[in-house]
Amino acid sequence: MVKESIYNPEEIKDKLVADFPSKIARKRAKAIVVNTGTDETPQIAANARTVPGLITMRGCAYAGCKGVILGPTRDVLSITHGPIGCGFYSWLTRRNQTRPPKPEDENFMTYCLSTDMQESEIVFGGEKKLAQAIEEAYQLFKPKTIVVHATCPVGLIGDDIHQVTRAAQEKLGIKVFGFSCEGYKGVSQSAGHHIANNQIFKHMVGTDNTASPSPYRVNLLGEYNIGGDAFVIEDLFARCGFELVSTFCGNSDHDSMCRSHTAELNLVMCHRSINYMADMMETKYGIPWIKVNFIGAEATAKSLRKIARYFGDEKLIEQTERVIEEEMPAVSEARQLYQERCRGKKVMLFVGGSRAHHYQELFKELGMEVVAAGYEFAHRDDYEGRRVLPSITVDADSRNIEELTVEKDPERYKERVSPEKCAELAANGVEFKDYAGMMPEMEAGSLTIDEPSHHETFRLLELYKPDLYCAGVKEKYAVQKTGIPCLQLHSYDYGGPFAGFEGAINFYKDVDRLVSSRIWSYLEAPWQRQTQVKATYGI
Amino acid sequence: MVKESIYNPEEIKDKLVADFPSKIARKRAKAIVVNTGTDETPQIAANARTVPGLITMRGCAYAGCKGVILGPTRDVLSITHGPIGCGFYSWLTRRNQTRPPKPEDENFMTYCLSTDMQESEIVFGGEKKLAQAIEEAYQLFKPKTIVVHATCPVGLIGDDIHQVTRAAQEKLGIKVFGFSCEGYKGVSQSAGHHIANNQIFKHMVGTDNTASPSPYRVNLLGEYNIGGDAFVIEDLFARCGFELVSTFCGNSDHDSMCRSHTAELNLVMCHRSINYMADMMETKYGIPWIKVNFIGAEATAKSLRKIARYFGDEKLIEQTERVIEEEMPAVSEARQLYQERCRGKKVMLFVGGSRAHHYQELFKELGMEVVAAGYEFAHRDDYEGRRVLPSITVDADSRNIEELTVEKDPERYKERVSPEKCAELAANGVEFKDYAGMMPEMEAGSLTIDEPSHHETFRLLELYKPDLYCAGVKEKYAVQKTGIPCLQLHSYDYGGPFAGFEGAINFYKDVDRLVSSRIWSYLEAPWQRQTQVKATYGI
Amino acid sequence: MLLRHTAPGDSPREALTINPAKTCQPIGAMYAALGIHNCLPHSHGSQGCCAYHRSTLTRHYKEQVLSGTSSFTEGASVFGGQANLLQAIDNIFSVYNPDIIAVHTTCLSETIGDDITQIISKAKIENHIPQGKLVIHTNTPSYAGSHVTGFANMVKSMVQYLSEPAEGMPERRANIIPGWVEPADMREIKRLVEAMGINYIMFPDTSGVLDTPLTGHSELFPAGGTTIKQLRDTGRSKITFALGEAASGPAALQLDSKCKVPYDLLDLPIGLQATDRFINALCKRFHVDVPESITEERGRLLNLISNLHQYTYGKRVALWGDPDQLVALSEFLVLLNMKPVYVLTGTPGKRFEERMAAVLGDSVPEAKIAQGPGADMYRLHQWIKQEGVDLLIGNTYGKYIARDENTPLVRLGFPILDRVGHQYFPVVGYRGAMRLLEMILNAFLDKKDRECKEESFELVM
Amino acid sequence: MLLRHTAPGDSPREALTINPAKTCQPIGAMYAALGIHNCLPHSHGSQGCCAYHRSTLTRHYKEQVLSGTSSFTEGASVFGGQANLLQAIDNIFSVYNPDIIAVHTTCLSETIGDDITQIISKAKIENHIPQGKLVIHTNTPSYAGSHVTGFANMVKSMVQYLSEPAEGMPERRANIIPGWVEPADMREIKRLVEAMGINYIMFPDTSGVLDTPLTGHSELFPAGGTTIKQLRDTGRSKITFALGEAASGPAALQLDSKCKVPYDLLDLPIGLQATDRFINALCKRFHVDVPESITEERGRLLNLISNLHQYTYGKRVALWGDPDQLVALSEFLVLLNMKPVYVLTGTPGKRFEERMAAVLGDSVPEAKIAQGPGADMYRLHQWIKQEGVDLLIGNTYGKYIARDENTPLVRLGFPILDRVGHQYFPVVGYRGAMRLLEMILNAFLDKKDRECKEESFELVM
Repeated sequence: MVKESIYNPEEIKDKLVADFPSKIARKRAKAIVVNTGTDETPQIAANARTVPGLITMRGCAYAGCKGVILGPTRDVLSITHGPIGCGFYSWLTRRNQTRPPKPEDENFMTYCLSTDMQESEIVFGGEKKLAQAIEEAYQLFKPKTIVVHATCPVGLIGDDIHQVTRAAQEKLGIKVFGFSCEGYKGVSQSAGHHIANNQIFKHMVGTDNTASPSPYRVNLLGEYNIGGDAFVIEDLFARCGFELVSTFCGNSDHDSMCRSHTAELNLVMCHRSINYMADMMETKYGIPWIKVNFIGAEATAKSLRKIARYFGDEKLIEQTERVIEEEMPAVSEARQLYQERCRGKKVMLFVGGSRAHHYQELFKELGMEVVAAGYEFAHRDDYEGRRVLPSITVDADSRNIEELTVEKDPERYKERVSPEKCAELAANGVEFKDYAGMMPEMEAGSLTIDEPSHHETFRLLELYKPDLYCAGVKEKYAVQKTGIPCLQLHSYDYGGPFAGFEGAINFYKDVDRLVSSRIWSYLEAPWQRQTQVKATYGI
Repeated sequence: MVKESIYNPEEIKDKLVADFPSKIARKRAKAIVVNTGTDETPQIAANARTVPGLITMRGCAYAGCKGVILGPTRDVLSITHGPIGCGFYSWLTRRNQTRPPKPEDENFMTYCLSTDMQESEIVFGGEKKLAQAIEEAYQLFKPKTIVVHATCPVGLIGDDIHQVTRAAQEKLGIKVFGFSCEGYKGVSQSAGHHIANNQIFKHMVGTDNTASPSPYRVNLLGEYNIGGDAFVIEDLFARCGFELVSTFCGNSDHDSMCRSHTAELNLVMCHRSINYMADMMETKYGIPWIKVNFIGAEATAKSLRKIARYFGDEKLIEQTERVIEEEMPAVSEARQLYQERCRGKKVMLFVGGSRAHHYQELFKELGMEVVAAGYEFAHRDDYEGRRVLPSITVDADSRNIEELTVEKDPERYKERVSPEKCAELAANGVEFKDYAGMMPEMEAGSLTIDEPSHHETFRLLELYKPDLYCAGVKEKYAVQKTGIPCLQLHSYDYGGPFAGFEGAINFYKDVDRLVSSRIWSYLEAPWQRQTQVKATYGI
Repeated sequence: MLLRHTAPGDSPREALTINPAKTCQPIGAMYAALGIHNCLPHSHGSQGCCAYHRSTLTRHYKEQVLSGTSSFTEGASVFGGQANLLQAIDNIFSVYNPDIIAVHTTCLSETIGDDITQIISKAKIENHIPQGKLVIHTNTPSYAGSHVTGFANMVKSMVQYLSEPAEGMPERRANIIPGWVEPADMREIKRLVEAMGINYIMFPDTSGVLDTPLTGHSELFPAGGTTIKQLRDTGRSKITFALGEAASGPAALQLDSKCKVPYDLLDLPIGLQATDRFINALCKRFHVDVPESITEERGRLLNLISNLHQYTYGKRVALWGDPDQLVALSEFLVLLNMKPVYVLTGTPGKRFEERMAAVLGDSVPEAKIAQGPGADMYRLHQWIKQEGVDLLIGNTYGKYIARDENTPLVRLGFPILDRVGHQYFPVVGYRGAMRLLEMILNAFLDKKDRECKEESFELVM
Repeated sequence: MLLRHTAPGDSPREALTINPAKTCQPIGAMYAALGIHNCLPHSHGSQGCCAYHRSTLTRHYKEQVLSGTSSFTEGASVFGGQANLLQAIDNIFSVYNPDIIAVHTTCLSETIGDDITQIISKAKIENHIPQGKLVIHTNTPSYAGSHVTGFANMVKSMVQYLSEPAEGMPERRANIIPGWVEPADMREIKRLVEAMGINYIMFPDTSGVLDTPLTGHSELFPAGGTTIKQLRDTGRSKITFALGEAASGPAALQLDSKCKVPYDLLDLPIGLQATDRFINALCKRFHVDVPESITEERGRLLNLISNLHQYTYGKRVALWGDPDQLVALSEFLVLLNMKPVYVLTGTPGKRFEERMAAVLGDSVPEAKIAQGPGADMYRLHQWIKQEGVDLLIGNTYGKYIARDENTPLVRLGFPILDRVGHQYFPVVGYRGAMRLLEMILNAFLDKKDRECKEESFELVM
C-alpha cells in the first residue's frame, strides 16, 4: 500500500490551531507533534492545564479516583462525600465488570452512596453528616472496608475526611479511609489515579501476608475489566499456569489487594494510571515490574511469553506456548477475513492514558493506518517513553498531589531477580521498569496530539476524512454526524471484550462493522444528489 | 331496588324492527319475545335462516364442527379439506385450553392442517390431494386418529371424504374419519355441532371398554374449557370424589372419549351443542343425563350436590359439602364487595347457545338486572325448555343434517337407575333429561331476542342504555364505541376462568372492572362540554 | 413446547399445508372495501366466511368491522345465490343505507358459478339499488391466490367500476394506492404527500375507519374512507403511485388501460431506501422540492441507525408475511446489516423470488426464500430448528415459534391479534422505519437484559 | 441478585443517600441552555462537572452535547474563578462563535462565592463579549435542589436576562414553557399548539438540537432552539403556559413580575386529563375552537384505553422521577385504573406531596409517597421488597430492580441510557399517552407470553 499524504503534516498542524487566539494557538501547538518514526521523538506538551472555554474531553480527579481506580473493586464500599451529582454520574457508568466467586458474595458496585451535601453542610461543615453516613452504610452493608471520596466543596470548606474516617475505623472496627480527590486537583483524571494509588498502597497493600503456594505469582496492574477484558486475561493466566494474586483494579476484591505484595512480578498494563503502585511496590517489597499489553493478539502472545520467561520454568514456557498455539488459528483466520475489508483504512484514536497506544497494535494487525493519535490525560512519558521522566518539570498542578515516601520494608522486602539475571532477561526481551511510549512506535508523518479540543477534532476530521475515529462517548455522536464512524474505546460501544486473543477477534469484527456499515453510503438523499448534479451541470 | 322501566317492552319490540322492510320486520318480530316471568313462555322463532344482508353474529357449520367440537381435543389430528381460509381462521382462535398430562404428550391444537385446495382441485376434484395430505400428516405426526373436515366447495364438487378417509384408515392402520360439515349446512354453527356429535359417537365412543375402578364415573358434556373453565371443574370433581371419565370437549383427549360409555352419569353443560351425544349415549348404553351448570357459585354448588345425590353415597355427599364449604367464604366475601358496586346495573347478553342463560346466574349473584338476552345459534328448546321439543317443526335446513338411528347396545347397555329411583331422585331435584330453558327464568318484562342483527343491537343500546353488554368479538368494539362496556362471553376478554367458585370471583371482578372503569366518564372533552353548555344557554 | 411435533428437516410435502403463511382472498377484499367511505362490504357465500373475516379483522384492529353476507343455505348452494344477493342488496340499502355495497365472492359462490356482474345488472334493472347508490363486486375465489390477491382484486374493481377517464387534460394530482398497510400507515403516507404539497387521492383508505375515536357514539360508517367522487376522479389524475406490486399493481395497470393514467410501480415505503424511492418519485413526477422537514426525518432515521448499529449488525432474522412487505423490509434489514436468512410467504406470485434474490443475493447468499404451496410456517420452523435465528418478524402466529425457540418476535403484518399499536403507529416512511428499528432494538436489548450473566448486565447500551 | 444487599424494611437513614432519585442542578441548567438557538452552555467550575453532564446527556440522547467549562484548577479554587471565566468567554467567542453563552455555576464556584453577575459585567466592560453577543448566567449550587431546580433556574434566567416588556398591547401570542421534557415532546406540544392556530414562542426548545439528523456534516450549533429574538419577545406575549410547576413555574412567575405577562400554571400534558387541561386552557385563553383532528386523537386514546383495560386494571406500579412528570403520570395511571402504590422523587419542593395526595388520595389510599432527602431508589426497592409491584416506571437505573424482582420496567424520565425512542417519540399529548399505554401493555403482555403456563399461552389478547 502506498500511503497517500495529501497534506504536509506541518501544514495540518498549523491549520489545527489557526482559528485559536494566538496565545492559545501557541500553547496548543506544543501539544501537537509530527512523529518521526524513530526513537528520536520531539517533546510534547502533556498533562498541562486545559484551556478554559475550549471544549475538552477531560474529566476530574474525583472521576480518576472514584470512577477509575476504586470503581472496579466490588467489596470496598465507596461513599461520595459531597453534593449528589458526583456520586450519581459515577454510578455504574463505567463498564468495569465484576464476577464474585459466589452469587451471595459482596458486590457493592451497583450501589451509589453519597452524603448528598446540602447548603447547611456547606455553611456549617459536613463532617458530622459524613460520620453518620459511614455508620449508616456500615449498618446496612457490613462491609470489610469503607472508603470516602471527597468532592470539590469538601476541601474548600475544610472538612477533614481523614479525621472522620480514622474515627469511624476506630468506632466500627473495620478499615475506613478517605481520598482527597476533589475535582479541582491536578489537571485531569490523572491526579485522581495518583491520589487513589497512594491511599490504596498505604491502607490495603501489605496488610495480609498470606501467600498462595504457586511459585508463579503475579499482579496485573492497570487493567480495569472494561467489557470483560480481565476475564479473558484471567483465563489465559490460569491456562498458562500463572497465579494471579491481584488485579488493580478489574474484577478485583479487597482481600487480594491486601495480599498483592506477595507476588513475584508486577505486570503493568495501563502505566499511566498505576505506575505509582508498581514503583512503590518495587521499592517497598522488591517486586519487579514489566510492561505488558494484552490488547492485540501479537501483543498478548508477547506478553505471555515475557511472563513465562521471567519465571524461566520450562514447563511453564511450554504450557504458555501451547495456549498461544490453541488461540492463534482462530485469530489468524479472523484477521485474514477482516484485513481484506479493513486494510489501508485510516484511523485516529484519542483516548485514555495508554489505550491510544495499546489499540494501535490491533489496527496494525488489521493493516490499518493510524494517522493521528493522542491521549486524554497522559504525561510526557506516556508519549515519549519512560526515559524522559527525569526531564519532566513538576508544575504547580502536579506539585500539590502527594508523593508518598516509600522505603524498603525491613522484613518483607525481597530481591526477586539479581542484577545479573535482570540484564540477562532484558537481553531476552523481558525489560524491567520500562516502556517505550506511543510516539516512537508511530509512523513517520503521523500526528500525535495531546488532548485535542473539540475544534481540533473537527478540523482533523475535515482535513483527513479518516475511515474510523476512536474516542469516548462525548465525541462519538458528534464525530458520526460527519459520516465517519466512531468507536468508543472507553466503553467499546458496549461490546467487547477486546483483550487477549478472543478480544482481538471481537475487535476485528467491530472495526469491520463500523467501517463496512452500509449506512454511511446513504447519507445523501436521492433528491440531494440530483440537486448537486443540477448545480454542477447548470441544469 | 325499584326497577325503572322507561319503555313498555312491547313498544321497544316495535322500535327494534321498525326500520326493517315489512317482510323482514314480520320475520324478526317472531324472534323477539317479551318474557312473562312464568313457565308460560310465548313461542320464539329460533334456529331460523339468517336474513341475507342483515349483519349477523352467526358463523357456519364448519365453525361449529371443527372449531367448537373438535377443536379442544388435543390428540385428534384435524385436517381441513378446502381452500386455506377455513383452516386459517379456526387456528387457535378459540380459547379452549389444554393440559396434556406430560409435556411430551401429543398436542396438535397449535397446528393448522389444510389441503389448501387450488383451482385445479375445484375443477378436477380434491380427493387425491386429500388422500396424500392424510398420509403426509400421518408421517409427520403419527397420531392415533386423523379427522377430516369438509368446507363449502367439497360437497359441491362431490369429493367423497368418507371414502377417502376409509381408504386411509385401511392403509395407515389408524382411525381416520371425516365430517361433512360444509359451511352452508344448516343455518348456523349448530348444524356443525350435530354433525360432529354424530361422527364422534360413531367412530370413537364405545371403542374402548376399559373402565376406571371408581364407582362415581361421570362424563362432562358441553364444556369447552374456555379460559381454563374445565380445569376448575376437574379440580372440583377430583376434590369431591367424582371420577371424570371424559369431557366433550374441553381439555379432552382421544382415549377418554373412546371410554366415555363406561360412565355412570352424563352431565350436560351446553345442551345446545351436545344434547345429541347425551341422548345417543343414553339410548345405546343406558347412561342417564342431567343438566348441570358450573357458571355461578350457587349453580356450581347445586350441580355438585346433584351429582353427589345421584350416586347417593353419604361419604361422597359429605365430601361434596365440605368442598362447597371450603369455597363459599371467598365467594361470599367477593360477592359482597362487588355487589355494592354492581347492584342494580342493567345488563344484556347475546351469545352462544347456552351461555346467555348460564351467565344470568352470575349476574343475579351480583344483583344485576338482565334486561334482554338471547342466543346466537340456539333452538326453541334452549329458550322455552325441553318440553317444547315435540312441537319444533323440522324445516329444510335441519332436515339435511343426518339424524343417527341409535339402538340399545346388546352387550353394553345397562340401566343405571331404575324408573322408581329416577322418580325419587327427580323429586329431590335430580331431574333427568330435562332443562327449563332461558325464558322461564327471566324476569317479566325483560326481552328475549334470538340472534339480534347489528341493527337491533344498536337500537337496543339506544333504548335501554344498559350498563353492560355481553356478546362476542364482532360486537365488542362496536358496542363500546357507544360508551357501554362489552364483555366477550366467548373469550372472556382473554381472562377467566369463569366456571366454578374461583371463576365466579373472577367474573365478579371483571364485571366490576367493566362497569366501574373510570374511562367511561371521560368520553367528552372539556371543550365539548363547554360547547354543549353554549348550545344550551345560547351563549 | 407448544409446537412439540415440529422436527428439524425439510421433509417434502405435496398436499398438506401446515400453519399457513397466508389466508384466503375474501378477507383482503373486505379490508379493501372498508377503505371506501360509506361502504358496506358484502360477502357472497356462506355466513361463516363473513363471520371469520369480521372476527379476524376485529381482533387485529380491535374495532367494529361490518359486512353483510348472503347467508347461503344448502338450497342456495345448489340453486345459485342470486336470490340471496338480491335480497341482501334490498335489506342493506333499506336498513344500513350505505352509499355503496362492495361485493366479493367466496369459494362457495365461485364453485357454483354465480355471475355477479349479471346479478348486479339484474338488481339495477329491478330497482333493488336505490337512486344514487352503487353496487360493485370483485371475484375472490378462496382457492386461488391469497388474502393479498383478494385485496388487489377489490382495489382493481374500484377502478373497473368507478374510475372515469379525463375528457381533457388530467388534473395535476396523484393517485396513491397504498397497498395492504395499516390505517396509521395510510395516514403517514398522506402526511408525506401533503408535506410535498402534492394534490392526491388515496384509495383505498382505511384511516378513520379502522382507527376510530371512542366518542360515546357508534357510527355504522365512520368518517374515513375514499369517497365515491374521489374514486371516480382517479381516472382524471395525472399519475398513479402504486405501492406494492402484489397488492396495488393490478389496479394501477387497470387504471392505465381504462383511463390512460400512467403509473409508477413502487415498493411499499418501508425502510429507508423504499421511502427514498417513493419521495423521489413524487419529487420527480411533480417537479416539487422535498421539504426540509422530510429530509430531516430521513436524517434522524439515519442517525438512529448509525448509533445503534452494533445491536443489529449480523443478526439472523426469519420473516414471513406478504410479498410487498417482505421485499421492502428485507431491503431495510440488509441496510441495517442484518441477515434475513429465512423469508417466506404463502402468497403465490411471479416476481417475489426474483425481487428477493435481487435484495438478498449478494448480501445474504445463504438466505432461504420460499413462496406459495409448501411455504408455510411449519417449514419456516423446520428451518429455524436446523439453524436458529436471532429475531422473528411476522404476524402473531409467530409467537408459538418465538416461545418454543426463545427467540424474540417483532410483530409486523397480518394478523396481529395480541398487541396494539400497529393500527395507530405507522411503520412506513422514515418515522415508521424508526419505529421498526425501535421495536427491533427493544427485542434484542430486552432479551439481553433478561438473560445475560449478572456481570454483563449493562447500564448504558 | 444485582442489588443483593438491599433488604426489605424501611430502616431510617439521616445522612446517607443510596441510589439517588435525582442528580445535581448544573445538568438541568445545561439541558435548558441547549434549548436556546446558537447557545453554548458553560459550566463554571471544575472540568469534571462538565464532563459528567455532557456524558450523561450524551448517553441519554446519543447526540453531540457541547459545553464549555472554566476548567478550575486548585489555584482558581482558592483565588476565585474570574480569570478562568473571562478567558473562557474570550476563547468561546473566538473559537466557537455562539450567539450566546449560558453560564451556570457548580458547587465549587458557589462555595468559593464567585459573583457571576459581576464577572459578566466586567466581561462586558473589558470587551470580552463581542458586539451583538450575549452572556447570561444562573446560579445552580449542586448542594441545593436537584437537576430540576437547575433547569428551572436557567429558564428563569432566560427571562431575567432577555425578556423585554411590551411597550403597548401584548401580542396575541402564547409563551409555552414546556418543562423538562424531551425534544420529541416539545415537537408534539408545538404541533398541538399549531393545530389550534395559536401563535407561540416555546422556550427552551431542544428539538432540532438533541434529535438532529445524520447528514454527513457536523454542526456546532444545530438548527433548533429558541432564538434570542424570541426570548426577548416572550415579554410581549399575551400569556404564558407554564407546563410543570417545578420546572416551569419560576420562569413564568418571573415573566409575570418582570413583564406583566400573566400565566397559566399547568401540569405537563402527560396522559388524558393533563392534556385535556392544556388544550382547554389554550382554547379558553385564545377563544379558538379545538380542531376535529385533536378531538379525534383524544378519542383514539380513549378507544385504546377502553379496549385493553383488562390488562391495566388494578395493577400495582412503582414510579420515580421528577415531580412534574410523576404528578401527571400518576393521574393518568389512575385513569387506567392502575395503582401507583410507590411514588418517589429525590427533588425537594413544596407542592409535590400535596398534589400527589390529591391525585391518589381517594383512589389509592395505600400509596406511599416520598420526596427529598431519603427518597432514593434504595428506599423504593425496600418498599418493593416488602410488597411487590407489577410494573416499574422510571429511568434506566430501575433496571437493576427490574431484573432482581423480575418486574417489567417502562423507561420514562431522565436519564434513559440503554434504549432509544425517548428522544424521537413523544409521551406528551394524546398521541404520547397512546405510546405510554403501548409501552405499559407491552410490558405486561410480553411478560405473560414469556412466563405463563403453556396451556395459558394466548393467541388473541
